[in-house]
Amino acid sequence: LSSGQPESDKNQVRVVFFANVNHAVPIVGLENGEFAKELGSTAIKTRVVDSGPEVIEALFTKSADLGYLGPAPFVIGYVKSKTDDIKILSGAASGGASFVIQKDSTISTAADLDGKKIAAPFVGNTQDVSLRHYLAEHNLKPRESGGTVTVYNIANPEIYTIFAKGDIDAAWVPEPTATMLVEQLGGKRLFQEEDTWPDGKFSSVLLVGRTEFLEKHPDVVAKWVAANTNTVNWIKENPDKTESIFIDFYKKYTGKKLDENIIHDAFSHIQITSEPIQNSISIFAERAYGLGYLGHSGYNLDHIYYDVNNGTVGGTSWQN
Amino acid sequence: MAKLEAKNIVKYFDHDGQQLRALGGINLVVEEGDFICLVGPSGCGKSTFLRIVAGLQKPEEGQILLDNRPIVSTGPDRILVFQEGALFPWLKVRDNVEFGLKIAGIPESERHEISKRYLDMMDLTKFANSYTYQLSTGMRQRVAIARALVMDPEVLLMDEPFAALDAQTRDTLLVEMQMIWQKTKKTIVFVTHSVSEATVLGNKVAIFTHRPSTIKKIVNIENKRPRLSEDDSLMKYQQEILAELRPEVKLKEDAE
Amino acid sequence: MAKLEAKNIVKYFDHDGQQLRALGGINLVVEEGDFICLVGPSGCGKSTFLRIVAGLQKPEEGQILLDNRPIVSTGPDRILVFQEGALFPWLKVRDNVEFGLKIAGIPESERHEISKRYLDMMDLTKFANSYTYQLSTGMRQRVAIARALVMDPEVLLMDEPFAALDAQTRDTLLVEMQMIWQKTKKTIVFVTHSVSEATVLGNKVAIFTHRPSTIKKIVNIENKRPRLSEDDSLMKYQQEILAELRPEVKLKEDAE
Amino acid sequence: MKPSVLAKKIAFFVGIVLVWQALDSANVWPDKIFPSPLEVGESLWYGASNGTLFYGIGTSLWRLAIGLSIAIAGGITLGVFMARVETVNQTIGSIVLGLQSIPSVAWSPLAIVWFGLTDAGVIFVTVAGAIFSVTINTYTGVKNINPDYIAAAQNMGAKGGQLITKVLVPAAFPYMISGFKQGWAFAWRGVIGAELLFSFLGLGFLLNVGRQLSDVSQVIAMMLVIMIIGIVIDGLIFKRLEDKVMSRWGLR
Amino acid sequence: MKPSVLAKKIAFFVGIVLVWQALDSANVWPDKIFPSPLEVGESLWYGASNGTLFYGIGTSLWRLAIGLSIAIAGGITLGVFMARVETVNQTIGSIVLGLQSIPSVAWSPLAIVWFGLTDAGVIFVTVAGAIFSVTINTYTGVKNINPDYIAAAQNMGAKGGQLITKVLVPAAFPYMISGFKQGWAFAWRGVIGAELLFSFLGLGFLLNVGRQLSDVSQVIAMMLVIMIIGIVIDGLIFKRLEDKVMSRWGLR
Ligand SMILES: Nc1ncnc2c1ncn2[C@@H]1O[C@H](COP(=O)(O)OP(=O)(O)OP(=O)(O)O)[C@@H](O)[C@H]1O
Ligand SMILES: Nc1ncnc2c1ncn2[C@@H]1O[C@H](COP(=O)(O)OP(=O)(O)OP(=O)(O)O)[C@@H](O)[C@H]1O
Ligand SMILES: [Mg+2]
Ligand SMILES: [Mg+2]
Repeated sequence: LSSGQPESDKNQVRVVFFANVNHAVPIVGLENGEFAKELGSTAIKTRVVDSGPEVIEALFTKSADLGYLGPAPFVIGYVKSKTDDIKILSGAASGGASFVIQKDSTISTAADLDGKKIAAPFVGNTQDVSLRHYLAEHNLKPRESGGTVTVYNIANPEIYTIFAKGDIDAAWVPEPTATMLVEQLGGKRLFQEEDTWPDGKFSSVLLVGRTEFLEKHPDVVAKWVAANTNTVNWIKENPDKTESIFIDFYKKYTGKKLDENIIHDAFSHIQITSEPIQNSISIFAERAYGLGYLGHSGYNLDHIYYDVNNGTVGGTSWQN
Repeated sequence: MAKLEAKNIVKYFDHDGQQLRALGGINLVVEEGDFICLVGPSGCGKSTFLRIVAGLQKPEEGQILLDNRPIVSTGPDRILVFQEGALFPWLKVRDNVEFGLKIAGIPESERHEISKRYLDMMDLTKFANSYTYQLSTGMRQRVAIARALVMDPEVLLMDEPFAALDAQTRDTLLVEMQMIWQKTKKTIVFVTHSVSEATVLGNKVAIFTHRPSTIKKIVNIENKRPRLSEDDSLMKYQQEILAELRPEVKLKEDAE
Repeated sequence: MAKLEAKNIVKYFDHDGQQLRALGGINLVVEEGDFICLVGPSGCGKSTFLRIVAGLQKPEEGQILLDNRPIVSTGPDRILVFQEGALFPWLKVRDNVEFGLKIAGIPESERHEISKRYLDMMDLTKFANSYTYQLSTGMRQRVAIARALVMDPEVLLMDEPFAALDAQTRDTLLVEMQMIWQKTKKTIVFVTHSVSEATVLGNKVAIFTHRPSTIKKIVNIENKRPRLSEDDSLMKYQQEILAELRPEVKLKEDAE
Repeated sequence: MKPSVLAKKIAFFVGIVLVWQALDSANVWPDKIFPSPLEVGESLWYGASNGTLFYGIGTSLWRLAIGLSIAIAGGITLGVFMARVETVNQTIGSIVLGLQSIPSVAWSPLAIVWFGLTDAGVIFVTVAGAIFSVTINTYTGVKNINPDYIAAAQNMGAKGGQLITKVLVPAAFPYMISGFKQGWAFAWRGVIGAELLFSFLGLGFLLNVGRQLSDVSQVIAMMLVIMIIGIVIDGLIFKRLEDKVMSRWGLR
Repeated sequence: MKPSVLAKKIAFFVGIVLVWQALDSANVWPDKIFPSPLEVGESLWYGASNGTLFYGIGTSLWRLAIGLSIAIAGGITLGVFMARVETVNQTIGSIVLGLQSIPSVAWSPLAIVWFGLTDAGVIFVTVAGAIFSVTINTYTGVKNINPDYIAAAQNMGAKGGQLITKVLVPAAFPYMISGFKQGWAFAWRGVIGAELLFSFLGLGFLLNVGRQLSDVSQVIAMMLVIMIIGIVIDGLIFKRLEDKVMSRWGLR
C-alpha cells in the first residue's frame, strides 16, 4: 500500500494548498519568491487541491511533505493517524468564512433553517464542522441523520453554481466564495463566522507537516516556517500587491479572471496571521468529536505541535 | 358450394437477390365440410399456400375466396395450426387455449366455459393449469388443435401438425382428428409430407408439383372412417399418389 | 511375449451415492503386435478399461503390466485416440500433430520432420496449416491418429474412433488402419460397438460381459488382409461374436 | 451445501478475519490506512445504532428502484420499436449502441448541470446507466422471437398494442431478463457513482464521508454494505427470476 | 451497408444536429444548460488544438491499458485456480462473486486512501472493476472444457504449468474473451469514474473540469469523446477478437 511514490529526498519539499484567498500565504510567498529564496537549493513542488481531506490524503500517502489546511480536517487527520503522523508548524490565516443567504431570503434566526438546503465545502471541512455544530446547537439535524436540513457538501465553485441557480437557501463558505455570492449573486451575509467565536477570532488555515519529514529535514522545515512568517508580514505591509498577486495566480490556475473589488472585499474579511489560535483548535476538536468525526472513544491532542526552534516534535502547545 | 377457392395464386420469394417462383398459379376448390390433404415435394410451397389462405402472406397474383368473397387479411374464420404448435410458453394450457377469445374481448366466465369444452374434448382437462414445457409433444399438439378449435373457424388450416410425433402418438391423433372432423363438420385443409397420413385423413388429397408449383391431381378417397394407417384398403390410393409424386421429387432433386 | 497384461481390473463409480461396479475383474493378455478389438454392450466399461490402461484413471483393484512392469501413470508408451478425436481447435493441424513432441521438448526442426512423415502417411500434408474446423470429420479422425502415431507409442489405444463417420469414410479408414498396423507393427487395442468393424480390424476380438464386466470370450481371426466390411468370410466370426453378445445386451436392457 | 463444504467456508471466513486482525495487530500498515475488522465492525454498529446506515440504504434503494423502473419501462419501449420498425433501428439504434458504452458516472456532470443536486439528478444517472442494456437486450429478444408466435397471434386476431403486450414482450422475456440483470448491475453502479459525486445522501454519500473524514473503517464498512446489497438483490431477485423464466420458457 | 440505409443514417444524424441547433437557437433552454452543437464542436476543436484533449485521451488509455492488463493476467490466474482447485473455489470463489458486485467507483475512496492521488490509485480502481469479470468467465470457461482435451494432453505428457498454458487457457479462451469484453467495459468505467473522483488528469478529469467550470459544452464534448473511444475499442478490438476466436474454435 501507498508504495510507488518516491520518498521525498533531501533536495525537495512537496507542498499542497488551496486556491482560496485564505491561503494567501503559500500563494503569495510562492509567487513572489519568498519561499524559494529562503529554501535555496531545495526544490519546491506544489499542488493545488480543493479540500482539507485531500491535503490529509496527500500527507498520509506520503505524496506531500507540508500542507495548508483548516483546523478541523487537521484535527480529524491527526486523530485518525493515531500515531502523531502530522503536526502543526504555524498558522496562516484567521477568520474568513461567512454564512450567506439568498437575496430574498426570510432566514433571520437559526430556527428558520428548519427544512432548508444549505451548502458547505466537504464533510469534515472547517466550515462544515462549524455549520453542523451550529445546527446541532439549535436542535436541528441534517437529513442523513433523520433530520430536516439538507446539507450539501460540495466544492466551492459548485456551491457558487447552485447558489446562482437558486437550488440552495444558504451557504457557509470561505473567501472569496462568500464575497462572490454577495457581490455577484446578490446574497446576504447573515453573519461572519468570527461572530460566533469567543474573542471574535478563530484559526482558519494552518501550516502542517508530516512528522517523518519533520524529523528527517528539520533544517528545511525551519526555513519554510521562517519564510511563512516573513510572508505573513509582507502581506500585512503590501495589501494591494497581495491582491493583484492573488488575482494573477487565480487566472493562471483556473483561467478565470476575478473581480478586483471582490478580492479586495474578501481580504477585508480575513486576518493573515502566523498564530494558530490554539484555543480555537481545541474547540474545533470538541465540535468535531461531538459530530462523530473523531470516532467515538475519546481523543487526545497532546502532541499536535512541532517546535521549530528546537527541531523537536511533540509539543503540547505552539511556541514560536 | 365452394367454401374456399384459390384462384391462380402466384407467389415469388427473394433469394439472394434472385426471384424464386414458389407458387406458379394454384387453383383449388374446397367444398364445405371437405377434409382435404395437400402433399408435394419438400419446398414446393405447401406452407406458403396455407399462409396465404390464412392471410399471413400476400400472393403476387390471384386471390383466395371464402364463401365467394375475397379475403383481405387474417381472420378468425381461418385458423392455422403450426407444425411445432407455436404454443406460447409463457401461458398456461388454459390461457393458451383461450388466447384468441381474450383478444376478441370475450368475458372470462364465457371464455372458461368454451375452453373447458375443448380441453375436455382433447382430454386435457387435468393439464389446464400446466405450462407447455410440462407436456409431452403429443399433448402439446392437442393443445394447439384445441386453441384453433375454440376460435370456431370456418376453415381449419393445419401445417404438418403431426410431423414431430412418434408413431404411437401419431396414430392416436390420426383417429382423434377424424373424430373431431366428424363431430365439428369443419372444413379442414391439412398439409403433410406423409402419403399414408394423407390417405387416412383426407376425403380428398391434392398433389402439388415441384416449384413453381401447381395442383397436379386431386384423389378422392371415400373409405369409411375411422381409418387406420395399416388399413390395406388405403394402399391403392397411396400407390396412386406416390406414382404422381415421384417424378416431382426427382425434379426437385435434380434442381438441387 | 505379453506386451500388455490386465490383471483382475476392478473399477467402481459413484452414482448418486450408490456404488456402481463397472469393471468386475478384467483379465486380458495382449501380445506384442496384436490388433485386439474390444466389443461389449453399451455402458459395460470398455472406455473405462481403455482409460485405465492409458493411466488416466486408477482401478480400485488389480494392475496393468506393460512389458511385465506395472504402470503407474500416463505415459507416452500408451497413447489414446478419443472417439471425437479431442483435437485442439486452437492449433493448426501440424501443431496438433506435434503437440506431444513439443511437450517432450523436441526441437522444432526435428518436430517438423516427424510430423511431416505422419501427415504424409495420413494424406494430410495439404492441410498442415488448416485449423480443425476447416476439416471434414474423417480428416479430423486421421489427424487424431497421426497425433497419436507421432508419439511412437508401444501400445495404441483407440476408443470408437470411427463411430461418428459416414459409411464411405469409415470404409476408407478401415483399410488405412490395417495398412498402418502392418507398416508400423504397433500393438493396438481398439474399442468399437460395431461387430463388423471388429472383425475387419482385429486379429483378436475380446467380448465384454454386461456390468460388472469381465472378458467373456476371445475370438481369433486369421483371415488375410486387407479385409473389407463386405467380405463374406468374416460372416461366421460376426455371427459367433453376436451370439455371445446378444444375452449381454439383453441383460443390460433388463437392468434398465 | 454439504456440511464439509460449509465447514470449509466458515473456517475460511473466520480465517480471513483472524489474519486481517493479526495483520492489523502486527502493525504492518498503519491503522489510518488499514483498519482492523473490529474497527470496521464498530463503524457498522455505530451507523446502525444511530440510524444513518439504514437511512442511507433506504435512500439508495429508493433511487435504485425508481431509476431501474424507468430504465426498464423505457428500455422495453425503445427496444420493441427498434426491433419492429426498421427505420428506428437504422437511426436511433446506432446511437443506442454508442450511448451504451458511456460509463454511467460520466453522465453525472451533465446530470448536475441539468437537474442540480437533487434526487432527480441521481435518478437520471441511474436511468442513463441502465436503460441501454435493457433496450439492447429487448431488441435482441424481439428479433429472436419465433416468427410462428407472431403469425399465430395475428391469425387469432392480435394486432397493435395487444400484439406488443400479449406476445412480443412475453416472448422476448428470457432475453429481457438478461437485460434487467445487466441493467440492474449498471443501475446500482450508477446510483453509487452519482451519490459519490453528488455527495448527496445515500450509501455513496456515506462512502464519501468516510473518505473525507479519512475514516477507512467507514469506507470499508460501506463497501461491505454495498457488496452485500448487491449479492442479495442479484441472488434473491434476478437469479431467481432468471431461473424461473428459463425453465418456464423451456430453455433449460 | 446498403446505400439507402447509409443515406438514411446520414440524414438522421444531420437531422439530429440540425434539430439540436434549432432547439438552441429557439432558446428553449439557456446556453449554459444546453449548448449548441457548434459550441460543443468549438470545445472539441479548442481541446484538440492546444493538445489537452490528446493528452487526456492518452492518459486515460494508458491507465486503461495497464489496468486491464493486470486485471486480465490476475483474473486468468485466479480463475484457473478456482476451477482446478476445489478448495480455492469454495473459499475465495465466494468472495469473488461478492466483490464483483461492488461498483468500481466504490473502490475509489479506498484507492485514494491507499495510493493517494496517483496513477496507481486510478489503476487500482480499474483493476478492481475489471478483474472479477475476467476471473468469473475464466472459471466458467475452464469448468466447461471438454474433459477429453485435458485427458488427451495429459496422455501426451502435459502436466502442471504446461497443462495450464498449453491446454486450459487456450481451451477456455472463448469464454475468457467474453470476460475480456466485460472486463474492458468495466475497466473503462473504472478509469473514467476514478478520474472524475480523483480529478487527476485524463478524460474523466477533463469532464470534471467542464463540470466545475459549469462549461456544459466541454462536458458534452468529453462525453462524445468517451463514447467514441468506447465504440472504437469495442468494435475494433473486442468484437473482432470474439468473432475470430468463435469461428476458429468452431463455435459459430
Ligand atoms: N419468407 C421466405 N423468404 C424467402 N423464401 C421463402 C420464404 N418462405 C418460403 N420460402 C421459399 O419458398 C419455397 C416454398 O417454401 P415452403 O415452406 O412453402 O415449402 P413447403 O412445401 O412447406 O416445404 P416443406 O415440405 O419442406 O415444409 C421454398 O423454396 C422456400 O425456400
Ligand atoms: N466418470 C464417471 N463417473 C461415474 N460413472 C462413470 C464415469 N465414467 C463411466 N461411468 C459409468 O461406468 C459405466 C461404464 O462406462 P464406459 O463409458 O466405460 O462404458 P462403455 O463400455 O465405453 O460404453 P459405450 O459403449 O456406451 O461407450 C457406465 O455405466 C457409466 O455410467
Ligand atoms: Mg412446410
Ligand atoms: Mg465408451
